[in-house]
Amino acid sequence: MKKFINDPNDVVAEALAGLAAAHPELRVDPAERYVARSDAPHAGKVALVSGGGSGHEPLHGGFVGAGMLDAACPGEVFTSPVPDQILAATKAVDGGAGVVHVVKNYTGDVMNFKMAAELAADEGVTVETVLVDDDIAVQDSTWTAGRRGTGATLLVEKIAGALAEEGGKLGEVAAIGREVNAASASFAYALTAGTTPAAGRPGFDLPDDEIEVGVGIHGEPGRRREKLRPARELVRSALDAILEAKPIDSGDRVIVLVNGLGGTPLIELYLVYGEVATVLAERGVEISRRLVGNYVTSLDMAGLSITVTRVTDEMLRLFDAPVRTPGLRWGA
Amino acid sequence: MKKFINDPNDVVAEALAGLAAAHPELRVDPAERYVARSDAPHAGKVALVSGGGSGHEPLHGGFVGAGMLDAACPGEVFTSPVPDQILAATKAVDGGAGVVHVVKNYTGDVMNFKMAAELAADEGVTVETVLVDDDIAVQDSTWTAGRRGTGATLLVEKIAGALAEEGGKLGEVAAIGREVNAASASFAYALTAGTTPAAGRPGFDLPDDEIEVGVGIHGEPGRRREKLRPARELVRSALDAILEAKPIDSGDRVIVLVNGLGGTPLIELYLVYGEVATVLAERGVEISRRLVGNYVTSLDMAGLSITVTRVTDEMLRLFDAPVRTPGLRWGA
Amino acid sequence: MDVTLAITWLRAVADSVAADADELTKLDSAIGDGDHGVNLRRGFTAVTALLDGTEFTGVGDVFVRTGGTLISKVGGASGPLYGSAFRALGKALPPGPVVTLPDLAGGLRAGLDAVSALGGAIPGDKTIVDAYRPALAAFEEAVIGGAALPEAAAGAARAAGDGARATISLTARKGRASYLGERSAGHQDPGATSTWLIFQALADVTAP
Amino acid sequence: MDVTLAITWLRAVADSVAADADELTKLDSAIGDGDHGVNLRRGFTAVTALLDGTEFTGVGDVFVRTGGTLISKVGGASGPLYGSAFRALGKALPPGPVVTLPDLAGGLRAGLDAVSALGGAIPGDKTIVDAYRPALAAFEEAVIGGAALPEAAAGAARAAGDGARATISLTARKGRASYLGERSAGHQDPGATSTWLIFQALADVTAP
Ligand SMILES: Nc1ncnc2c1ncn2[C@@H]1O[C@H](COP(=O)(O)OP(=O)(O)O)[C@@H](O)[C@H]1O
Ligand SMILES: Nc1ncnc2c1ncn2[C@@H]1O[C@H](COP(=O)(O)OP(=O)(O)O)[C@@H](O)[C@H]1O
Ligand SMILES: [Mg+2]
Ligand SMILES: [Mg+2]
Ligand SMILES: [Mg+2]
Ligand SMILES: [Mg+2]
Repeated sequence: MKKFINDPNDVVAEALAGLAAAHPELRVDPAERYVARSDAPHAGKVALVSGGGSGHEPLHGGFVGAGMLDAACPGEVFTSPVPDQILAATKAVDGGAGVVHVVKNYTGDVMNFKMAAELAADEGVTVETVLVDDDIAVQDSTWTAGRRGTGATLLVEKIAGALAEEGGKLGEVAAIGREVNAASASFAYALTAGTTPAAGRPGFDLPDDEIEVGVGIHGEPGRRREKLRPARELVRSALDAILEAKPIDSGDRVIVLVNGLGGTPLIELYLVYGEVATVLAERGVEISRRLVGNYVTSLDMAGLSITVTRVTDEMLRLFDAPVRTPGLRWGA
Repeated sequence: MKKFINDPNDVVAEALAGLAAAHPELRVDPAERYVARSDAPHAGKVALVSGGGSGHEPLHGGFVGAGMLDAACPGEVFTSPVPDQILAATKAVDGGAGVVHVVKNYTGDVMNFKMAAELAADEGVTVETVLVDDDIAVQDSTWTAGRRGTGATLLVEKIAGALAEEGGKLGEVAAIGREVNAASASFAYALTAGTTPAAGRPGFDLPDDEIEVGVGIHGEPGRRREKLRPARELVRSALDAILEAKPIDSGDRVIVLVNGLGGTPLIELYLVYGEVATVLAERGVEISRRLVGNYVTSLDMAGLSITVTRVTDEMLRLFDAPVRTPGLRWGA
Repeated sequence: MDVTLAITWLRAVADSVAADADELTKLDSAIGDGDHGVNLRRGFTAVTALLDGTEFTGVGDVFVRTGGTLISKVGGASGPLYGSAFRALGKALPPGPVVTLPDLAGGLRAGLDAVSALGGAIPGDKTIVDAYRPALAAFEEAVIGGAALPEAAAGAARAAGDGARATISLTARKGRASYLGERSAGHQDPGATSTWLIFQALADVTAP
Repeated sequence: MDVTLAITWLRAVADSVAADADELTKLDSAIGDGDHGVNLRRGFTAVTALLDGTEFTGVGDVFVRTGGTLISKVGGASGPLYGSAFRALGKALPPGPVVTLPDLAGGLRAGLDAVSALGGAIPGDKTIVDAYRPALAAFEEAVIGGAALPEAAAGAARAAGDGARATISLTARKGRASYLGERSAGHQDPGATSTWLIFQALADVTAP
């Protein structure tokens, strides 16, 4: 394993120190392990808190700031944060109007956030949880852990964050977050696995001509392997799956996220976005907004995910609202 | 080679098509192969044109927009653009006040831009050229091609672009670009080589425990190989070299760029920035601004570069000025 | 079981988790995200520090604090699950420095109930439950049959091992491995394996 | 040399560049950025299209347009250098469909001058110049000695090959390989190698 680190055990702590040094506008609590807007709490404002394993940067710490998250709790690499951490962040940013937890649907994240929410309730903080489960590569079923949360997390955090910023009530902020999630579908491909500092070797091995189809952002293997195909075919397959899984039809407007998983160059992401635009145009789906870049990553995994979110006027308005975070910034 | 592409020969053209689809605020000319602000030319405004081989995205196409470049000319992967292309872009954005060419110091780039500037002069467009040569890993000498242009290109484009935006004259815009370059020094490490679509295999092979020291952004091998060391030591060596090469002393203010070369996760870049901040604090150098991310890349190379630019008040003011491009955006 | 034995058991778990961390991580890499070994090692290292530095008021207290430490340090799925299990075990025990074998059996049952309540897994889902449940059944049966702790613990460890190995053929329906669907079959569940380690440690430290 | 021979030569260059593109790229990967073969193949593919679709007014016209095409299509360092060389060669030739051997020698010298003027390289810098200059010297010597084109071309090709091989021991001072400093020694220069291919093609198409 070759990485720019010191000791594998110190990666998260040292990266947090770097984040703190790089962003004076953030408050990083190294002991409690959370990243907060330094101007939080805002009295009367609903606060958004998210978190999850590290290794997905800029998610979540890079999305803390005006118009998006009030705090983020980074766990160890690919490991959900612990309840104490989430509780500390929740209390630190609560402005009395309640806190929305944005939680990606992984067993560990769900349980740790649930425990934290219960502890917060004991201390008088009302928490609403928005569960993100957009990864339609995973079969949905009440008998399983359900679908994973991936790219849509960014859109939930942006849109719900904007509503909170303009004074939305706890129930409204949570509701629009859930709506965005329900209207979103994602699908990912990996060309290589990422390497966690602790494991020191790639999470899985892929032959030189094969890809993981439907891979997860923690290097969870996908549902199957395939021979590598041209980008245009991969995009078509992914969009077929997405449009089948969600009711996105001709005439609908969408936000598209073409998201790199960490090791894929931007030139490929743009090429893929071009293919997405072609296919969606054929289907009569209008791309109202789009993001192309590395937003929800999986360490150094070469791969990408495509997220499509069917949007309303209100969602678009909130998406366009100013945001000022290390990882996403406009209008400010 | 596994990449999200169709045919290796079409990568640049198809990525440009994707860029065009993703950014309606840019005008992409697929035949002439340039990317321009769609509101260019601005009468009376000095225009900035840059370009170079593709594979360094977001450089340069991602830095086209208000407050930065007026146009960018992407060549083939790692191959400088041709004079026709540069001439077409230059003419397309010239607002009558002259055009500044920002050229990274590579023999091919220098010659192709020089030819384009001569052709432009023939057509009555005045061109000033700012040569960027910040990579101090390369020995400087009048007998060689000199130093390469790398990370400082971003700062030259941002700061000179801001001055052009607020009405700076041709000579002034070029002058501040040259000042920024003169005040900048960069140093890069690679853990792996990038793979060009055409070659289909990594540009060099590195043993599992070795790094290239002083690598270039086209996968030019560095000046030597070393065993991998902890990030903290690599940062110290790079900063020693940088501070020795440029007169940056205690009490000086700097902008720091910790730049990923494409395959290095953000968590490592932040960790490295933390080390940079520690070392510069020890030396009494004040980091006034910083950027941490993938800005000047080398396809999927795992590696990073550190750029330090000693700044004046004027440079800081221009750095802070609004910018609205796909790759860099604030205040707008 | 007295406080000293409880501590001895937990130290043995810490040792065995540290020794097998790579193996657990390898199992988790195959059908999960490759952190189970590191997660538990981090957690039980913290438990060891807790055991070193704390005066406990009773056996229950040892387990309650152990559970709390695991919840605070492990993260992921296994942190809340094991943490809640140990907390429930500790809370179910009567106060005081010594508890009886039936007390312990009842506590272990409370631990399993906590895992089930929190994680919602049923037998056959390819989780911790698939080792824990047969281990508990063997333990209870031995206790009812009049066995002493060493024998009950040995039976529980055997049953946990059988249960863990039997997860190989299962298709996961809970936890991260469930995303793999049928591809999860053919691999032993990391959580069931660490549960086996926990029961094996109890058998080892009580073995005559 | 007449228009047909000029065209035949350039087609032979195109074929040989295409055949050896991987080899040139491999040389360029070692001390550069690995695109020299692809660059020249792209350029000479465009030259082939030019040759297919154009009525030329003379030998000089063939070379001038070839140079222009290379400048427009190749990019990198080699595009302007080879492009300027062919343009200079073409411009130095007298107008008309046939040129003499001394005309051609003078044109080739103009080409080398263009490379030197644009790139500033001197002999020993490990560049195109290190193959071109000895090739030109051999060509001129043969012409002065009264040799015919086939013989002059064969001598030039031999000298270019020797020059290219001699770049192996050189430390680059110009172009991308110069960044490597002393690590550039031990590798044959890609540009000198493609210059050899160009002269070899002339020898091949004129060989009796
Ligand atoms: N709902 C559940 N109930 C019981 N055990 C579970 C459940 N979900 C996951 N597990 C167990 O957790 C183990 C994985 O733990 P770990 O790797 O530490 O967490 P994560 O999956 O969050 O990375 C699995 O092997 C499985 O045995
Ligand atoms: N200043 C120069 N003068 C003559 N030849 C040069 C000069 N600089 C570079 N070259 C030649 O160009 C070759 C590289 O061409 P190419 O790979 O196409 O361009 P680039 O270096 O821009 O990638 C080198 O091998 C060298 O022979
Ligand atoms: Mg995990
Ligand atoms: Mg090149
Ligand atoms: Mg795991
Ligand atoms: Mg080259």
